[in-house]
Amino acid sequence: MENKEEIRIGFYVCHCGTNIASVIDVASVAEYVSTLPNVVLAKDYKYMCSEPGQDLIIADIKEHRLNRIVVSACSPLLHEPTFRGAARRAGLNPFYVQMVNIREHGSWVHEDRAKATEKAKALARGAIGRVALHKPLEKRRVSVNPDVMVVGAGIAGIQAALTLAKAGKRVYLIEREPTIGGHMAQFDKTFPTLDCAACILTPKMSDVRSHPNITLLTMSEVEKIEGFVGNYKVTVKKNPRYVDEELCVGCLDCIDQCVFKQGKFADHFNLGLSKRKPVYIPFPQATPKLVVIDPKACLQLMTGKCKQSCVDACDRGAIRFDQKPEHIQIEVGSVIIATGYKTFDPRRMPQYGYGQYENVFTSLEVERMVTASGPTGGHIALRNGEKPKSIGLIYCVGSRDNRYNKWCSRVCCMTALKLGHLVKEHTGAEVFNFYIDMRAAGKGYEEFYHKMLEEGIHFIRGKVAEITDWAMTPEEEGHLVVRVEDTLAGVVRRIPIDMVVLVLGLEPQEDSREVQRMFNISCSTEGFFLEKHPKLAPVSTNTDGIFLAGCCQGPKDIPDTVAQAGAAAAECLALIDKGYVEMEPMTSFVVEEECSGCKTCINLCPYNAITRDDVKGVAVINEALCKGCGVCVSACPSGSIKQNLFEDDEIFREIQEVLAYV
Amino acid sequence: MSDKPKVALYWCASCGGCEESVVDLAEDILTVVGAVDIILWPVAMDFKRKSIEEMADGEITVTMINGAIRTSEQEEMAHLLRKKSKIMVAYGSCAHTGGIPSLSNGFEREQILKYVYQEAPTVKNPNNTRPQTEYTENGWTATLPEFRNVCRALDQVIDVDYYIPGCAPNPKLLLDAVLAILKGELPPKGTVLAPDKALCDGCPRLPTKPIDLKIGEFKRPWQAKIDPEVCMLAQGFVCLGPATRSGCGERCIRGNMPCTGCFGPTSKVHDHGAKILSALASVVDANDEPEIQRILAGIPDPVGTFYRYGMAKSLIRRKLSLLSSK
Amino acid sequence: MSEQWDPKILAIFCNWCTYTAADLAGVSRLKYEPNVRVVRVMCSGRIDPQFVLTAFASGADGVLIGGCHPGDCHYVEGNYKTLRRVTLLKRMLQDFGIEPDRFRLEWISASEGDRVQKVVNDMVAKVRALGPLNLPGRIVEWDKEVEHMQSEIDAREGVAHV
Amino acid sequence: MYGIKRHIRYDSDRDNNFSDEIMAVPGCENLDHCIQCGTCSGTCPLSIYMDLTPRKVINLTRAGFKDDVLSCHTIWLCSSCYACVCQCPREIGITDIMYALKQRAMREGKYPKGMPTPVLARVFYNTVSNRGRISEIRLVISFLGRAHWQRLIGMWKIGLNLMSSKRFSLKAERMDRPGELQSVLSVINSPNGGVRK
Amino acid sequence: MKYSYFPGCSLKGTGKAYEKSFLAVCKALNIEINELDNWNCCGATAYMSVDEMKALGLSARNLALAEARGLDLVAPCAACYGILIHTWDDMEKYPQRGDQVKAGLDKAGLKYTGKVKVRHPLDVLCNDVGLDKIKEKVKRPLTGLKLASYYGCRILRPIATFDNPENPRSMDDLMEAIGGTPVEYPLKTKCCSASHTGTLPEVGQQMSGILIREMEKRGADIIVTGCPLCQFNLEVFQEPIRKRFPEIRPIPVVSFTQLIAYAFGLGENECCFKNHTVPVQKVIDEKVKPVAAGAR
Repeated sequence: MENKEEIRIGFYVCHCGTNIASVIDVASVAEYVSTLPNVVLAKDYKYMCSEPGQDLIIADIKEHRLNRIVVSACSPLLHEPTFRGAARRAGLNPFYVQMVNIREHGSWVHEDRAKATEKAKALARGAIGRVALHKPLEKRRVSVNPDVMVVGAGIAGIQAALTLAKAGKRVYLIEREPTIGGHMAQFDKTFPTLDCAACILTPKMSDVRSHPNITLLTMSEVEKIEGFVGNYKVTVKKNPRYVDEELCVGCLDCIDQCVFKQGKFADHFNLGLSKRKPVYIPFPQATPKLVVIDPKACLQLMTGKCKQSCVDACDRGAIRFDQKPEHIQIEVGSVIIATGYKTFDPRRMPQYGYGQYENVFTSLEVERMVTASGPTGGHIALRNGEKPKSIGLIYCVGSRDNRYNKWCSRVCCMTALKLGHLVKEHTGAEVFNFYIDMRAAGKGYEEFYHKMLEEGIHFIRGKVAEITDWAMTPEEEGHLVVRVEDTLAGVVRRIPIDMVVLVLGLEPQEDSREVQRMFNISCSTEGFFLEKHPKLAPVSTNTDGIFLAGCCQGPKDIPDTVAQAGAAAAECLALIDKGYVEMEPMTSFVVEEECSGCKTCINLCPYNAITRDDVKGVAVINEALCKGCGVCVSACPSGSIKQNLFEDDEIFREIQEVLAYV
Repeated sequence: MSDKPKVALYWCASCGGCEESVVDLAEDILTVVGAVDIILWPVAMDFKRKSIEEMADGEITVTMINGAIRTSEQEEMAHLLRKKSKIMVAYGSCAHTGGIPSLSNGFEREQILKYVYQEAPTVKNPNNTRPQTEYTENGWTATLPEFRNVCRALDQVIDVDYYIPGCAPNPKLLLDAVLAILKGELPPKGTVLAPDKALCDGCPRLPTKPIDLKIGEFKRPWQAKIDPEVCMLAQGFVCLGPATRSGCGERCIRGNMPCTGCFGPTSKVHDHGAKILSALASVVDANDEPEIQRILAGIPDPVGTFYRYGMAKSLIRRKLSLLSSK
Repeated sequence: MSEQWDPKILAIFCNWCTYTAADLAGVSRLKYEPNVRVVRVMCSGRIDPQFVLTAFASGADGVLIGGCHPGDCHYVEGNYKTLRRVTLLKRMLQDFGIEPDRFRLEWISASEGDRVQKVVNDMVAKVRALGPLNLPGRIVEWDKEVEHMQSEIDAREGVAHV
Repeated sequence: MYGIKRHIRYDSDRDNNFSDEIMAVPGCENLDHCIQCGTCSGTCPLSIYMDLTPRKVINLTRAGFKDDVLSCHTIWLCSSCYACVCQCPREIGITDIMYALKQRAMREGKYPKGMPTPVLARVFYNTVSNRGRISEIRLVISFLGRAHWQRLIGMWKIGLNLMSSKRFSLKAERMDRPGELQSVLSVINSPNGGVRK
Repeated sequence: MKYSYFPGCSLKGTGKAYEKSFLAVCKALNIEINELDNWNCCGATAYMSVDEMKALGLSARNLALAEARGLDLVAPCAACYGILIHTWDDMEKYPQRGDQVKAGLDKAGLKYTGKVKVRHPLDVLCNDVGLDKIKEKVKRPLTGLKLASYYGCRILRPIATFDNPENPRSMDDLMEAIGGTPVEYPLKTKCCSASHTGTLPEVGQQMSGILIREMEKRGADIIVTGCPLCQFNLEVFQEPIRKRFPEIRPIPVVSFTQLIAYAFGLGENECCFKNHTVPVQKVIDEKVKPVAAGAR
């Protein structure tokens, strides 16, 4: 077909101000290209991407009946859409446009004018040869499934889910714990306003539970996701709770009746500060308010031998020892990942003696202790039950340290200030803050810091070197001793302390790598998920239709998290309201009359887009699933698969021509 | 002198298998002989070059040359016959893609002669005699063809109109070709006169090939017993079927041997070896380099395996380091 | 030609990692040798060994392939297929007498502009040391031995018909 | 008068190349990574005796206040126990920096007067260079002889103890063939400073 | 088992008890020990403070000597051990520097490629020999003897090759293996400032005093070291130290190999308990509970 029509190529080389012209002799490039076959005209112009630059192309297409355009300028990743747009406006199929990258790959990386110009000519020749073979292509429109999946039901996931639900969209909220709420549910108060975390979080939690548009899946993890923006197919694995979620009303009778008369197993929610039974509810406001049975503790589930008093206790017969993991299929158009963070393991820093000295605690443990509904009923106590007279808060534990985590965890300074205030309030103890740099950048944060100063809390600027239990002086006897340089005073100090609180840094979740792979998004070296652009696309990822919210993208406090969650929800809504997505046409297709049905390609497709038509005995590619990587094309042993815009002949030609220029 | 179309059959660097395939026409040969005058067929009948030279240009309707071009004489005859023939057909793998003889492009001319005339275990040649292109004794001069540096496919020496692939070609292809020519139903010049689909298309074992084939070990036919029912690749035997043009009637497969690629690639493929390499490597069952290398070590001689019949027509054509000395 | 010969290297880069990295090298103004001519494909998995042979047959002195790091392929696992093909192709090219340094596979992520610079300069240096491959030129050389025959025959024929 | 000193530092007190010169010494590259957290001072068992805490030494060096650091006691109090190096969150070779500063101080003769450690170092250096080995007792005696002979007397009791425990020996340890060592050292001309002639 | 052996100056001088007992223990475990021929001082910290390059050359020469033998090099003196490892590491990290040093060695006909491994006796006994083999050899278990194992600075810093620098175990394990009872205390790897006792007594003695006091507080009857300098420092200056810390009572300080030698049932010539200013045997006799006959 296209070899019948006469090929008429217009070539344009851009000066890009002086960006290109200063290194590459654009005029001579144009002159050379004008001598190549099928080239009707070759021009150079100051700014091709500018309005007049594009108009120049449009005018030429009309006047000179051009049917192919080659623009030699910057990277196609930058301006290909621009020039394709111009072609479309001139009534030419946008895919008849080919770009040559002589800026990023030319003038910016080379100094030798002659050689850079030579290279530009060679690349141009490649494009001229290639574009002659181009075929007209159309972007496909695929409708967007308006349902959204939110992975992780901490404050980020909750906020995103509620926003979407309010907008009338169906949301699948996936949480792997028995309850939603995440870390925030463990907090007592929130800085800088000191309003209680529960008071602001639990209403949102029950909204989630009651909202008709939200399908809440707890104890669940995403197992598999396939498809593409607007049309994702997800498999969710729901682990057994051993309690029928429909029948259980959270009366907790089963817990009272459990054969274990009192708690025996470390309560994770309280970081082991309290004990629970095999059948338990994570915390009073847990949502959904359902009990859960721990298969690693329950006699029945471990040994099969138990008188199952819990079963008798439940008049609704909700206990289900026979529950097996379920695999639930859901289909959504977009996904918000809000998988949160984990705290640094202080055992990695033996110099702070966590796990060695019993009165060294973590910030999270103290959060639980100060909570009225917490394991100690709001009492701050040493392990022996006594009230501490002096408390030291150590900042940056695991953060800003090349040996552990390089990054600043952003929330620790404020967390420590808050805890400092709370413990002082609860115990009246002398409170010491050991910080490296006070980072109270946030609305009302600096003021909060000042308030703490006025409350008489001590601030010592210096990273604590070690915590030991040996006494230099009599008053140190029987205390932990913090050795630190008071860097502002310039003296080394030994300070006896009853209770040391390690303010832990934030880290990516253990399994962030797997999550990254599964959703085909990018990860920074640390393991935090990578946004598409740090400033201009902060909640998007490299994979369309998958967005980020909260600490899985990097440490941040609650206000920032909530804001980001809203932004992610908005991105989904934008996608949904548009109603469709345009798919690049660079998909592959099988030439049936040439395919021998040898099956080589089928299993190579990462998206299962290739199937075999056993009637015709040929391979068939599902255009909707094909993402256009072309791996099947290069594998096809008989050359019977083609990829739009990257057909063998087009690439062969480009290679030959690019090299033909001596 | 009848007015039946004249047909010439000639052989160059070949084993004679192609001639056999003509004989294999069996009774069909009568159809052919009935329809044409075979004016040249060295293997079967006497002839003089002079008589060809005396013919008018284009007098022969169709000439089928089998065998690769290695000597000056083969080259000369090829040119001569081209001159006298309307249609030139490259017959069989050697003429089509260089065939087995062109595997010698992996060696220097000198290496070959040295081996053949001196080193081969069966050779006794105390004074290292070598054939010479000219030898004069008491006034008489005997000449021998020159042995070229490179082994070539027919179309690398003369202009070829059609190709009949195979080592040896399937007689049916020959018959169809002749009949087509007689009827004057000719496809465009340069066509390979065989189906343009790969061998798997007609392979009786295709159903036994799993769609999620992953190869964890490559075997060679002598290394294990071949299951006569199951797809060769599924058993780990290197089979070039997926990348090789069909039309042979899958004779090797039916003889329980993997395809070795004698029909050459399909029309869309530029380099037979590279393509099958790509297909086979793609299904290697490993992601880490050492393991990949271990598995691929099962293909010890990629060039010999993937270009067994086509080194002359490969994109690289010849082992290069040889020439870098030149 | 070999007077002021300078290597011609064909590079085939994947769109998402290595091509982007090359753009980054540009944006960061990292200078490197101008001998590389880049062809862009969406994924290194699209790279057909035929492309590599074609490049050599068309006069390339070296071929450089760039893809995403294993595990980071934008198309999940295209680069693993590349790795498998390249592994065998490398060996085959050696059997064809093409030096290993003329064919190279590199994993370069979008953020590694400096690696593009390093790799290109390093490869150019190595290939320069090897000297020209010049396959097209060699083929012309080889075919010299079969140039004359046609004319000889014509000549002889001519005589015969007088 | 009243021992009042000015503590202000004028820019003219700085040596602009100093920090670069120190950072050029292998092991000292990371000098400029310091975030002044004070872990080094906190970790250092001897910091309690130092006129400048190690953290200050790092910052003064970085800022180019050469005279302050070369004449301070700190660098000579460092017993190179490497505790700071192991704890530094920025992985700075503090001990190596101390060495570099000591060598520099030796070369420029800037070390604090009356500070015995440099003297011992010199004695040690010469003994080893000549004999290839040292004998602790002799070393201490000859050092004290040079630095504080009066203290020798104070140590008679220790001497006696040593004798009674048969550990007091004045035998001069030396290599069998010191020449072999000297030939090695003769070739090595230090980029990081040698003894000041 | 075979090793090259670098005694260093101290083990030939004030630390001869350490050397004798070390060699004896090796003999008992039939470990072959070959002292380097014509070795030289490791350079120690003092040399380093004057000329780092020559210091490197100094200790690199010893490594080269060992390399020629092709055996691991055992250096019982923590200071020597630390310096030798530091040198090895430096030569790896800074090749340009290494080359200069190599040139020097070359002149003396020595080769340095960096393949020699430097080992401390603690490492050898714990990891090459193994605690079980040690236990077998015990004839006189130190049952009831409370000891403070003191590692000091350089055995595990800055490069820890065989034990956890934050909370080392190797010496404690060994002492347990021979029946002793190690006491826990947080200063196991704190510096004793041996390098200052000669020059700045007030400093050195204060540091050592703190250590001794804490060890005694935790109930130690005896102090065990893996470094001749620490040993010397902690023992010989106890009298002046007590002027600062009256609460300190005299406590014997020995090298860990001496106690092993004793547990193995070796004699005074090997244990060298007499080479001490604070009597050792006395404490052992008081504290060690005699084992019931036939128990071993």
